[in-house]
Amino acid sequence: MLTRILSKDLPRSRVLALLLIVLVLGLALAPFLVPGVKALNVAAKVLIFIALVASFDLLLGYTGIVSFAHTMFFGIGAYGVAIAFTRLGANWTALATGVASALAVSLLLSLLIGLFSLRVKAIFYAMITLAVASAFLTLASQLSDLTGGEDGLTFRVPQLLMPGFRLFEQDVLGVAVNGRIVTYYLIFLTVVLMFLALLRIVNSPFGRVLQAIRENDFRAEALGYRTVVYRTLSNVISAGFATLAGCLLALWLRYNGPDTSLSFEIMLDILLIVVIGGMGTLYGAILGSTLFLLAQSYLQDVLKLLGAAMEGWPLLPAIFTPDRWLLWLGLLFVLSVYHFPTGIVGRLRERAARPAARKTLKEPA
Amino acid sequence: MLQTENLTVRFGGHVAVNAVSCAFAPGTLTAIVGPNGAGKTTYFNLISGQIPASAGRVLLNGQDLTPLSAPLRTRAGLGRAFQLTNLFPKLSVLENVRLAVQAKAGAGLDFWRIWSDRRDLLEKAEQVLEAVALTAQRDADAASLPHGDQRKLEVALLMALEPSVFMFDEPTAGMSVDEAPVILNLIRKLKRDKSKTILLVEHKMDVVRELADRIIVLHNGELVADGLPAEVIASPVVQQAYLGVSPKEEAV
Amino acid sequence: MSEPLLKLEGVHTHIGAYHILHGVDLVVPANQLTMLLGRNGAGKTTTLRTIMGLWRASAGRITLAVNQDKTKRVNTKRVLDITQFQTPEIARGDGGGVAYVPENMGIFSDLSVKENLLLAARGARTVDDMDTARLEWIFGFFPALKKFWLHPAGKLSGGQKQMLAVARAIVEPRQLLLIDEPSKGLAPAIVQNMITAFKELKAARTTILLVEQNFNFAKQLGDSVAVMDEGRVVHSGSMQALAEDEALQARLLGLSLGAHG
Amino acid sequence: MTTLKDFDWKPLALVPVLALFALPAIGSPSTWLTLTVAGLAMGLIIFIIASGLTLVFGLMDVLNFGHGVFIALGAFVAVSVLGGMGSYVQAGSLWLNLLALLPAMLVAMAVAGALGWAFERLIVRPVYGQHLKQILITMGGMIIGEELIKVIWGPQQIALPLPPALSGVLYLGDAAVEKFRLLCVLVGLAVFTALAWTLNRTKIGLLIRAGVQDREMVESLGYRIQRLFIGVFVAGSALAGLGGVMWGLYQQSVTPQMGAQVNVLIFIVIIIGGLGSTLGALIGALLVGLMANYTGFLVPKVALFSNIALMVAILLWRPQGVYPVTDR
Amino acid sequence: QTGEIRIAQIHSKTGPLEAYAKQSNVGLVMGLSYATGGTMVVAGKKLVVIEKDDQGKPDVGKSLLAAAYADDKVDIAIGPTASPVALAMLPVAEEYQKILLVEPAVADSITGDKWNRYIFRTGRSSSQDAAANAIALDAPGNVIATLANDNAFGRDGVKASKDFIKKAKVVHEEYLPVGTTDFTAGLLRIVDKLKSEKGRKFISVIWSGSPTPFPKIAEMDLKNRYGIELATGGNILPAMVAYKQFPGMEGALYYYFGIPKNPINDHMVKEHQKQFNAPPDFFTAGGFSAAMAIVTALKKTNGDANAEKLIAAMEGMSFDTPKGKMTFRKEDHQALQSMYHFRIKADQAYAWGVPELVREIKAEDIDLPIRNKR
Ligand SMILES: Nc1ncnc2c1ncn2[C@@H]1O[C@H](COP(=O)(O)OP(=O)(O)OP(=O)(O)O)[C@@H](O)[C@H]1O
Ligand SMILES: Nc1ncnc2c1ncn2[C@@H]1O[C@H](COP(=O)(O)OP(=O)(O)OP(=O)(O)O)[C@@H](O)[C@H]1O
Ligand SMILES: [Mg+2]
Ligand SMILES: [Mg+2]
Repeated sequence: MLTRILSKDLPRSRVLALLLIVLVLGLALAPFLVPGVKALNVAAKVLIFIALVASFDLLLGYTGIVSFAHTMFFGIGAYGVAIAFTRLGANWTALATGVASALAVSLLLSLLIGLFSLRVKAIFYAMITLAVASAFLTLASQLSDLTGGEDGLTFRVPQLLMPGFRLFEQDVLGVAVNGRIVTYYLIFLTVVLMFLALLRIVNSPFGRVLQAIRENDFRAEALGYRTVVYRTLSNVISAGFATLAGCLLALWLRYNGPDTSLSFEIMLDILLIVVIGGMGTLYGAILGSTLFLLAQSYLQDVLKLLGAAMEGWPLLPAIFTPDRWLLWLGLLFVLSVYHFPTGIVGRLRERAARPAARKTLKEPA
Repeated sequence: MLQTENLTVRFGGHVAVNAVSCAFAPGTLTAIVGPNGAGKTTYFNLISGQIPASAGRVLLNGQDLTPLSAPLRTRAGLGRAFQLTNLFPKLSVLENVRLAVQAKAGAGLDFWRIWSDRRDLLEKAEQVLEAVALTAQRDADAASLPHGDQRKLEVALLMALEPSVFMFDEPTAGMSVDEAPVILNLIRKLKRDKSKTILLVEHKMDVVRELADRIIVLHNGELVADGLPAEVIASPVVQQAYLGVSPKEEAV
Repeated sequence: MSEPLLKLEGVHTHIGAYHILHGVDLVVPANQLTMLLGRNGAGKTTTLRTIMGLWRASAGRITLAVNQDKTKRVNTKRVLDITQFQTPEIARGDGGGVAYVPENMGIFSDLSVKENLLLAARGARTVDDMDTARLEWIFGFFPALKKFWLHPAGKLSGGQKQMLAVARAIVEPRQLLLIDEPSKGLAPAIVQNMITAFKELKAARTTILLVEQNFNFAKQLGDSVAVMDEGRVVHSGSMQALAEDEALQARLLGLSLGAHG
Repeated sequence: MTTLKDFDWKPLALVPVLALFALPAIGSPSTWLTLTVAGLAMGLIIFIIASGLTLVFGLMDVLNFGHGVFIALGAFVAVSVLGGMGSYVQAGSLWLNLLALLPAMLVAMAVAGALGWAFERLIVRPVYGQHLKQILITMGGMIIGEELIKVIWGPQQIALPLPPALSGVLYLGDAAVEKFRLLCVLVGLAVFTALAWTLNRTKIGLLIRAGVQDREMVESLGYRIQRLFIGVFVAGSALAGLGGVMWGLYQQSVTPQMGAQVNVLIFIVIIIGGLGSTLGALIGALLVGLMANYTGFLVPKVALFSNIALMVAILLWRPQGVYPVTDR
Repeated sequence: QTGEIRIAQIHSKTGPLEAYAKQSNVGLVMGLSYATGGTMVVAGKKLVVIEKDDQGKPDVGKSLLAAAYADDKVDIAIGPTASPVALAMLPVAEEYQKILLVEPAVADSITGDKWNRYIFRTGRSSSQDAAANAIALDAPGNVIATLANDNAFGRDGVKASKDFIKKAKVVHEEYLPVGTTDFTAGLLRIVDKLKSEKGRKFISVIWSGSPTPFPKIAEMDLKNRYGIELATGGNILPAMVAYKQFPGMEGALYYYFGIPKNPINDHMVKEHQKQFNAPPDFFTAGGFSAAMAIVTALKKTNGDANAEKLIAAMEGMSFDTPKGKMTFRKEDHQALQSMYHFRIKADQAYAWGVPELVREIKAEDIDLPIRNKR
């Protein structure tokens, strides 16, 4: 049963399975395990990034397409919800309208980009998407009547999801179940469903073709697969999921602006998470997102402690100051590419597979 | 019945295939021979749609395939094995073949079932591996196979596609003498199925002599001879241009 | 005349976790043509790559006798242990160096035929510096290269690429040639040309180690022969002896099966 | 060698064609002249900062998103060097000013080159041939570099005023051209000539292209490709350092983020040029410079998108850039 | 109530605005120390400052503020550096019903339509800036073209200054994107518009971010060629280096360490010089003022940090700052303050163009409209 829900794509490593169980349970119980605004915020972001990164992995890890336009779709989702709430007021119709129209825009745009430019060589495609994404970012900050420009949009959401709302009179496990927690669980459920859907897609015959295209598109064509169709579909599906993730982000933040959902920085974060987690392994999205967002959110705090400890040393305090946290994030980029060439999931799976391999290959061929 | 009419392709000023008209009937194995660079592979590329023709048409059972892209021609029944081995290097041998089987079954767009639930596809793929004697290597990455086994896998992909037209481009090149017969036997077996059209580019004349029902000769992109194996091999054009005692040899 | 130029002693090679060569012993006499035979997967390619330094030998020794003085044609030879050398050092060598024709031909498909050959000619900075007489000599065997001189090499036909790969190895004189299956994909006439070319090279005191599946080709050229199986050399001796002993051929190469070859 | 007859002049002609088309649209010839001269000069400045990337990205196929950090580094080094040569910089004499600028350029190139060496060894080497990892690891390198600049020079903007003899304008008929832009034109042409000469007259360009495709084979031919790659990478970084000096002087201020700001722009130039072509990069840079000036004057709203529109248009015309060198 | 008053400063400690945030923090710390006589104690309660980094990102700022109020239990928050961050933060103060003292984000809408009653601002607003600049430029016969960032900051600034320009004539508005590197085209458009006009001609620049148009304006030699002068507001010192090329340029600024004459400023300049061997800058004064506002308010409530009490105390409250007296206007909680009409002098002793005071534009000289919907 569980195997089928996971589309028969099991962790294939005991350690990995354990980690995943811990993380999923942790996220499911986060509001009660680690109460506090900041912790809940980190947990919600982890969830949203899991969906976002998994959708990107479909494109990058499974289909082998390097696109820098993924945040564009993320942003479309976020703006869709933000604009709808701003224009139509804080009600559920607005949410539905926002999600639906964002999806429509994303699907159309991804279809266009796919059909138009998937024929060019890989680097060129990457560069074109980079350019398109930066143009879109500019556009979003220019169209200030619609998008609020650089200031972005701050908006209200339906009462059920507002911090002031109380679901129960009494506290549950010492935590007041307010609208934020309701929102959190809404996001949790949506992300779980999205993840399982993606898992199914990559383990379907369709997903297998995507991997074949990644390996050798010319050969895939010769077998009778129309690669343009498959690539475009992969583009469209992945854009759709990214859009949904964007909707969740806006819902959570009750704010959206160009830097929040469209910036190149987020694109890099996504790339890094995919690589840390392990390309072409959706589970990597879970591990990578958690690890990365924890680092991103708590690095400054850690550095503050370290910096204080190094008081009096020459130069070191200048490096171990919270203000230089990006330095350490940069180092994380470099080291993770160094040490996890196949990502954490890849590593764990190799480790799990090695004893077995040794048994069969012991004897000289 | 596969036909090419006036099939031509130019690369810049160079005419690689020049107005080749020819018909290939089911149940025959036609060998295509000619010097290096004669246009044999290019002729295959034109038929299977890897490169667009400058002029001329490709017909299969009367249907004009010329406007179709390569994948659509494959689906129409043209199958192709490449001269330079062309596989999915990082996928397992079994998965390589399974993908071909899946393509044949037209199951590629199914994105709601789990791939391994399609037992039929898997079993079919295993049968094909069995036929080319690669079962032992089914879980190895294609890239780690020695050259000869990669050639076998190349042929296996073609077999799995079950096309009505088989195009082999030097299937046994670089294969050791005790392995080559596996492939040749497969081709022999194929020949027995009278509904299949087989095209074979091959430089080993003994193989050609034994297998071919008919030989056509390409030279500088043109069709210069067409006929029964014995006749064609004996013809002066083949003797000189192809097998020819080279001028060097005479000089020495 | 036939002291060894290249010698492999107990060479083991691992690729990743796989143990491929299990102690290869091989002697390549100077100024001769040695054939390396064996079925698919026997480890021939791996042996050549190990000699070239493209795979590292995990155990064993590879030695090369280099001609210290190129000008005087006297045998002041020095034996070098090249086991730990980097590929470029092996290729450059003192006595003219080693040239390698890989199984997959390794041509630079982006570059033109001209540029491919120019790179192979280490001494030349531009085409004008190249030895035209030698080029013409090569064109005599492989006329297609002249015809497609300015073409991108990637657009050549399969056989033409093979010609280019071999041409690249012989565009300048080298002490030792390592050639992996040069005849595959070549039309019979060109195969004959290549045989002639190798004979002429041998006459010019070039040592050649050749991997080949085409036994006919091997028979015509080889002086000595080594047969590999499962990562070891299982037989070595003179070519003539092997050519005459059909039973041995059958045992080592499975040749009795087909009349072809 | 390609003869004059084979030379593909169409992309080269784009530059004057663009300028001619702009004339009627702009109307006033003197405005047009000013814009054109400014655009061409701007193009050459862009070319200088992009030239290093032709080597690193174009030829070596390393998607170095950290290239910008060398630009910023060059500019900051120039700040320090020029700061240490007060009297030469403040003097009104052109020669003294140039005498101050020259060491600034050389030191900037040396420092950027040295950092390039470290960058190649520590960051780029493990990821040759793997674009995605290159992007990530070089971005990481860029972040580290930018933060280190902040540690050394502080996070704030630092002024880098032009030496007096180089500021101000010269008149070309009605059009006014800044003196500094003329200097940039000279430096740009010098860089172009040096690059084009080296790549056409030596085997370096060929070797790099071959090495990108098949490293093992190049080594088997007896070339120490590793050293060559380091050398070219260092040269590319040094050129970026030089570009940084010019760019900093042009803006008259430097910020740690200045490299990141031009990253996309220079990638666009290299892509338009066809990866690895020096002439292509020059044409790309000139087109970008002109286009930005013309659209900035005619329809400023569109100016932001002009680079991207230009790139897309060029790729529609020639999917591999104007002078594709490689088949990538 | 505990014996502590917790204050969070949330600002862009990293990112492009890092330098601004640094100044602001230095000013705040210095100001708190000054206002409490070095004890950091007000009415028997210890002041605890927590610094948080919004990285210039609105969403980050928003969640940090919520975390500060909820997790860190701060009573008062100060910040942020960037306007978009401030706008995203405003509703959080309302949700948690705690004070947010905005400093130094400038957008008008912070005390305009996005305002709520928990928001106070010590920093100047775009309108104050624009009004002061307009007053400096606004004379009959003057012709003005504006050059501004093509974003909310630039457009609001131009809109506000047009509201204040009564006598001069605005003939052209040029908006250029942030990140413009070549200003030739934009400036040529302005020149085209201005060159045939009569009277004193000005390009009024409202620009933030790097690169700036000033070098290009200097290079093009507009003054000699077309008689076009530059007018712009103040800026941080490194940015005023470019002003050196425009001796005689006039405009209005918010703060320059040499201008205000009062004991607090003297103290701040001396102290800053001592600690950092450099004069205080633009945003240092802002941080200092915020500190003064908070301590003054807390003294009034006798150490009670309850938001309602503070609001009651702060509305209409006057307090001393390095810029002299400021007053929180009751209607929109904007601190009304002096601005300075300056003229640039090129002084070899300074790396930057030195603004000399022409006249102090007093708070009451600026007829600042109330833009919120209270
Ligand atoms: N990159 C690799 N990874 C794993 N195994 C490899 C790799 N390359 C070769 N092998 C294995 O090493 C063995 C020897 O291969 P090698 O290519 O040397 O054989 P060969 O004698 O040249 O065969 P052929 O005649 O087919 O070219 C084979 O079993 C092959 O599967
Ligand atoms: N895409 C292309 N662009 C330019 N020339 C090409 C292209 N493809 C093939 N050619 C040229 O066309 C000619 C025919 O090549 P083709 O590969 O068909 O030869 P072939 O008969 O298969 O030879 P071989 O026996 O060597 O495989 C060759 O001279 C080749 O250089
Ligand atoms: Mg061929
Ligand atoms: Mg081999």
